[in-house]
Amino acid sequence: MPPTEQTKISKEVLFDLHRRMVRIRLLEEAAGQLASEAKIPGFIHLYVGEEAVASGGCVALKDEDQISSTHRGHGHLVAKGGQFKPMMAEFMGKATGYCKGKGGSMHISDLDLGMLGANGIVGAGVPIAVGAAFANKYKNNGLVTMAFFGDGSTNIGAFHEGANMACALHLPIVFMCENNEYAEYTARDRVMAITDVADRAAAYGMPGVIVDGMDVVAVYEAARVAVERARNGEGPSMIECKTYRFYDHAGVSGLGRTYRSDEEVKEWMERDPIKLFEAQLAKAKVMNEEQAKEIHAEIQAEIDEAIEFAENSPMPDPAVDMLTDVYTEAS
Amino acid sequence: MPPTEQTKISKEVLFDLHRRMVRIRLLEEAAGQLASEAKIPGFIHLYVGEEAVASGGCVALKDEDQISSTHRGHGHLVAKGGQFKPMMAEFMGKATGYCKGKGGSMHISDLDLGMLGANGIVGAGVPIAVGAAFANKYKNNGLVTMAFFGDGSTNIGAFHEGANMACALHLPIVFMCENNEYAEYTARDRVMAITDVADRAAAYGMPGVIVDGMDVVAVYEAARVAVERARNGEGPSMIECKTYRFYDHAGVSGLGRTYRSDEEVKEWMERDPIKLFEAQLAKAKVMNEEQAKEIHAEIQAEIDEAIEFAENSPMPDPAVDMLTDVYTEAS
Amino acid sequence: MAETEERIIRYNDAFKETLAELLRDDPDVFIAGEDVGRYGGVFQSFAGLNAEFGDERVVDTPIAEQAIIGLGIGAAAVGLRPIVDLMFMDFVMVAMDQIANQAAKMKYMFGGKATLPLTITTTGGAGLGAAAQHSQSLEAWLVHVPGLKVVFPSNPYDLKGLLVSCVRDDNPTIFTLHKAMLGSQGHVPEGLYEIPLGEARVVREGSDATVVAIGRMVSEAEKAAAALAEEGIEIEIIDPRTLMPFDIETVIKSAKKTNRIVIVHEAVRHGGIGAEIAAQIQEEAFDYLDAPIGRIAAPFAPVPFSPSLERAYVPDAASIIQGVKDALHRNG
Amino acid sequence: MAETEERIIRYNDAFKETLAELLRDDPDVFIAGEDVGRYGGVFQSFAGLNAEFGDERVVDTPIAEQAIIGLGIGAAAVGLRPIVDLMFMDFVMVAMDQIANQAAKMKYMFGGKATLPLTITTTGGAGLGAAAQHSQSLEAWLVHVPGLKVVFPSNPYDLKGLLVSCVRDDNPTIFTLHKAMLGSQGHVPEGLYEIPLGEARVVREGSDATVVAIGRMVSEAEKAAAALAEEGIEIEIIDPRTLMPFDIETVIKSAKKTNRIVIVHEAVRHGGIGAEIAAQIQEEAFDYLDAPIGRIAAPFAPVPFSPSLERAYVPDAASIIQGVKDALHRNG
Ligand SMILES: Cc1ncc(C[n+]2csc(CCOP(=O)(O)OP(=O)(O)O)c2C)c(N)n1
Ligand SMILES: Cc1ncc(C[n+]2csc(CCOP(=O)(O)OP(=O)(O)O)c2C)c(N)n1
Ligand SMILES: [Mg+2]
Ligand SMILES: [Mg+2]
Repeated sequence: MPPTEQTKISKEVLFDLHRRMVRIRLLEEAAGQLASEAKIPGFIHLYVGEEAVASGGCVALKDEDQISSTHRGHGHLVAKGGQFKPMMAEFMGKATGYCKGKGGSMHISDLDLGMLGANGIVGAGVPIAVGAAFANKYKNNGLVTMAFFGDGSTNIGAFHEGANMACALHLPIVFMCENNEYAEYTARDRVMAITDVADRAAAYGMPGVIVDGMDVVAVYEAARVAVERARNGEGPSMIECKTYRFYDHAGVSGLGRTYRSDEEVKEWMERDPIKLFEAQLAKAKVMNEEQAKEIHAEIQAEIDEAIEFAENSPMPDPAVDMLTDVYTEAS
Repeated sequence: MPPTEQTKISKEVLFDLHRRMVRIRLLEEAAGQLASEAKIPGFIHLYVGEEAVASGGCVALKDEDQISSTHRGHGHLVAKGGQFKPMMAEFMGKATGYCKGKGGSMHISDLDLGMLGANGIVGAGVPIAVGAAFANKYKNNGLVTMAFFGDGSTNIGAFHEGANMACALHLPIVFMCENNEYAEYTARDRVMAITDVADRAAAYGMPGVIVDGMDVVAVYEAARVAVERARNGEGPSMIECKTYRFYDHAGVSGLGRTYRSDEEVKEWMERDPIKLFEAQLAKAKVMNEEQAKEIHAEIQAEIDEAIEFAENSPMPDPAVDMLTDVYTEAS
Repeated sequence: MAETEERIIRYNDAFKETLAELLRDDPDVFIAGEDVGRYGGVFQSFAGLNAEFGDERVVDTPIAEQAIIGLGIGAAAVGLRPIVDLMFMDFVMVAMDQIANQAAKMKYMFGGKATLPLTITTTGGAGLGAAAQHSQSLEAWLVHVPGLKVVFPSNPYDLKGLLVSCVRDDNPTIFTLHKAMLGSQGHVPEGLYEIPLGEARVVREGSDATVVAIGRMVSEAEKAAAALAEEGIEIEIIDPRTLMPFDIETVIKSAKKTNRIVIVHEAVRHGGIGAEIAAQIQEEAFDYLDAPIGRIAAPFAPVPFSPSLERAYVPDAASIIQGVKDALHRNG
Repeated sequence: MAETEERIIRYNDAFKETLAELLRDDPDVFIAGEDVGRYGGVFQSFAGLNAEFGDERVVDTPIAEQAIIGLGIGAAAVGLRPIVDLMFMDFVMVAMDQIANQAAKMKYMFGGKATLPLTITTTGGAGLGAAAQHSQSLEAWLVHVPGLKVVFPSNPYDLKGLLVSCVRDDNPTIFTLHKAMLGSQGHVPEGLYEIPLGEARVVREGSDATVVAIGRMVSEAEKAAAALAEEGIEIEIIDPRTLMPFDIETVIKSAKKTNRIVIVHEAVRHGGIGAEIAAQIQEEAFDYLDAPIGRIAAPFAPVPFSPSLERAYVPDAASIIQGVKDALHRNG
């Protein structure tokens, strides 16, 4: 965040970037904790470490714009305005969750927020995002779609088909790659012969840029350019954010794993996007440590409330809920 | 074919390139004729106009190397050594065909020749070629696999997955694109935002070159380099051959269609790869018109014989053949 | 339907006309698929639509079936009413995830919030010498997927009414044309009308046995019925028209009347939709059955190319007649 | 099997051990899939194999299921004996074309010339709160595809013998582990042994009713049998083990003995494999049935995430007991 650029960004936006990151972080830490206590069933893929990507990306969007997501979708939903109570309830499989407990962490969504769903199938969100972008162009409503996806997902067919189709049809879409260097437990360099996912953009005829995914302002700036391009009818672009997940692929273990070294993890943790940004904000006298702490505390209180809400919420009732929502009934 | 390069190629190879092209052309013309007389049932996708690609590619291979093919597979099989009799019989659905009449034009194959099958599913041959290349590396047998595919197929997921996997695993494979500017009845520029398929190579981390697909020597030279690279353990490469199909996507109509102009077709026909090559050979005093004619006549005689063979062959017998070849029985 | 004048048109033209009328009727409807735009589709089933409605509403796509379905899902999720085309039903395989993991499940996974008025059109069936990868009938897979509706019209009139219902339905529907029926003809009124999804049609009444026939097999069953009638055997023919939801009531009613059932479809018998229908009939009408429920369908092999094999592979009037006689000659 | 000492190991370990023994036994065998190499698989089902056999024989692949299956097909077609892994059975959807249009049909389309000794391993079933896209049982799709063999072991002993048979078979086979059974235990001899594909196992003899149970449902059926036995009801349990080829003879024999059949599987009932089994039973043993063939299976909905829903969704001993009682209380 060089000062020249910083001056271009309003204080409001800086606070917004910060708040969204912290909201993600604290929710994820809480979710991880609950999962390790077996209060959240199933698989849970935490976004901790990658907050700058979802936040930088979503702050560049309007509320009415859409995003698509992945198996690691909590961060995207929070960044797009997701509320803690129905999220936490959904994680726990409660009837008050965003998906009435039917989807869980891996399918969390809120279409009203333009969040087209977390997705259990790697790459599958991309063509769906392309469809939303098509609709925006069709309706000429000036909206933009942002597809979030991981480095590993760029090796699967759905990603490729979606990216090419978006470019062929010149759609208002931004491809936002979270390159965290791993797909589950396999390092990127063992499953692709290129280093930068952004190099794939040229194969579709769109610009591709690389940004420091731990620098929320860098992400935001790149996203703003790409979103504007899309909104102006100039077509798709791709942004590759170099980032890292602090926890394991699923669950909360982070250190002591065989597929990546503790040194590597610790190095990346040094570049914690929230700490980095808070230091920058303090240095720029936009937000001091005190203020930051207050924001954390306020958000934490909201999360605590959400946990209580979720814990006190009922489970769905099989006799009532099993067979609803399979089809939309004729009205 | 500038003279300097030409001198590097033996007369034997030049004759081989020529012969394979003529074999394809005459077989295809005959097949088209028979199809329009309804003597060949089903769909038929002719290779006429693109002979330089299969021929240039396959002459660069050893007999034991493998190729994968497409829905437009006759040319590939002929170039890999396919025999006219079982091909013609297969086109007609006869029991003496390469596939006993069970596959037809769209699935024609001869695994003994390393021809891994024509394929009715666009892009599906690519991952299969990758598998053969994997086996060659695994066995360390020095063999190379060449995957033929169309421009349109590079928009589908299977192509992408196969290309990336081949590069990630550093396999001995050559990706041979037949860019004939159309996928069925839709022009390339309406379904992809790039002009050159070769630009996709970089997305996987392999070299990509463009050659004049109507110049069989150019194709051969590029293929030789790529095949050598693969054989030396230097990994995959992609060759994009700019070519054109003289007939329609399927069947034999060529001119008077709405999706491409007659002018365009005629311009490309001016660059008929066989005529071009024969003129070059004549100019270089390698083969005169007389000799060329003889070769054509000799091949035509072989084809006429094959037609007779096919016409006199029996149809498969449902009572006997319907349920065989579904499974390999334990021996 | 109280039409006075018969307006006879081709099955394929009924499809095209219905699409045109739907596009005129609702600005949220668009069509996307390979070659469906400027060229009008490989079977010319979309001919003229692009000229009338433009590249924006009748959209040529890359060869990318996953993205084609995804295009439909995403557009439907945000309020459009897409019709997306898979040129051949066999290509559901390359798009199966988008169809069965995404489109079908989105509403349920999202706790009901998603509404997906998505219609997938395709062409199924054998008979054109198109071999193993361009001739399949894969409806059995689709009806096993909660969240999808599956439709297979057997004549131009039903085609129109069912297609209108699919496009107006707020769920993902898969609408299969039979490629060997494109030239068949029948009465089709002008203008839009709906045939409810999930209502079978009793094609012919009869008392000796019931034939449940799907898609193109309905016309083969009619041929069989005519031949059997000459021998004094009167079969009842039921065309389910919609395979999901399936109108089992109409079938059960008939089963209770005739007591002998034969199901005929083009797909491979093993694991085909006939198995589900048979299983349900014996559950609901166990005491009424005088013979095992027969299933006439393709043998356990891929669709062969050779005309001699393909002819024997696909069920026809003769195999239906045989099936009915087997059911009749069995003591109850 | 005349083992004197019981060697009790986990289902998941039986899998790993069998793979190791197969890799040692045949240099043409290799394994490829996502995370199966250095990490040992997401369920650690491949743990240690990469260390012993190297990156060449236990291969990590990109996330690219189409290419993973294609890798297997191409390698098998030119003489290797690949084992390729689809981490979750739900992912057959992204690879369906390679599985069902390519691997399954290649031999037939090529007139018999191709031989494809390809084994696809995967994990199916619900019970882990893995929701709609990571919990499915899709065997009904696979048995509808001529050219494939489909195997679903219900215990560690069978797992080993069947896996060996799959890998040694010259056809494409799909071998499904149940992810909720990975920790279950049983007797498994050391060393390679084969259980023929297509032979059912009579798990328990009984005279009152027959329960055909698939995969994890076998153990639920055993629980049900114990409870029913206390009420004086003796059920016969049949575990088909292989779903294609399917040992219908053993089932028919039992049907003729007990006259009442209940089929239980985890997949959605509608269009599930139970339909095919039921259809065949009524064809072959029509006169022996004293009650409709019952089917206990999942309701017509995607697999729900919430534990409360998932528990009710998956059949269990209680629902099997209910199914048996329904069959018994019915007059023949
Ligand atoms: C089609 C498919 N294949 C495999 C998986 C299993 N899987 C879930 S997440 C994942 C890794 C994804 O890597 P990446 O796209 O880089 O995202 P990240 O987890 O790093 O955020 C895999 C292989 C899946 N869910 N879907
Ligand atoms: C998955 C799939 N989608 C669509 C088709 C129909 N189809 C057959 S050939 C073809 C065009 C292929 O174009 P290209 O790859 O450029 O090859 P060309 O025909 O030009 O040689 C299409 C769309 C198919 N066979 N498979
Ligand atoms: Mg990653
Ligand atoms: Mg082309």
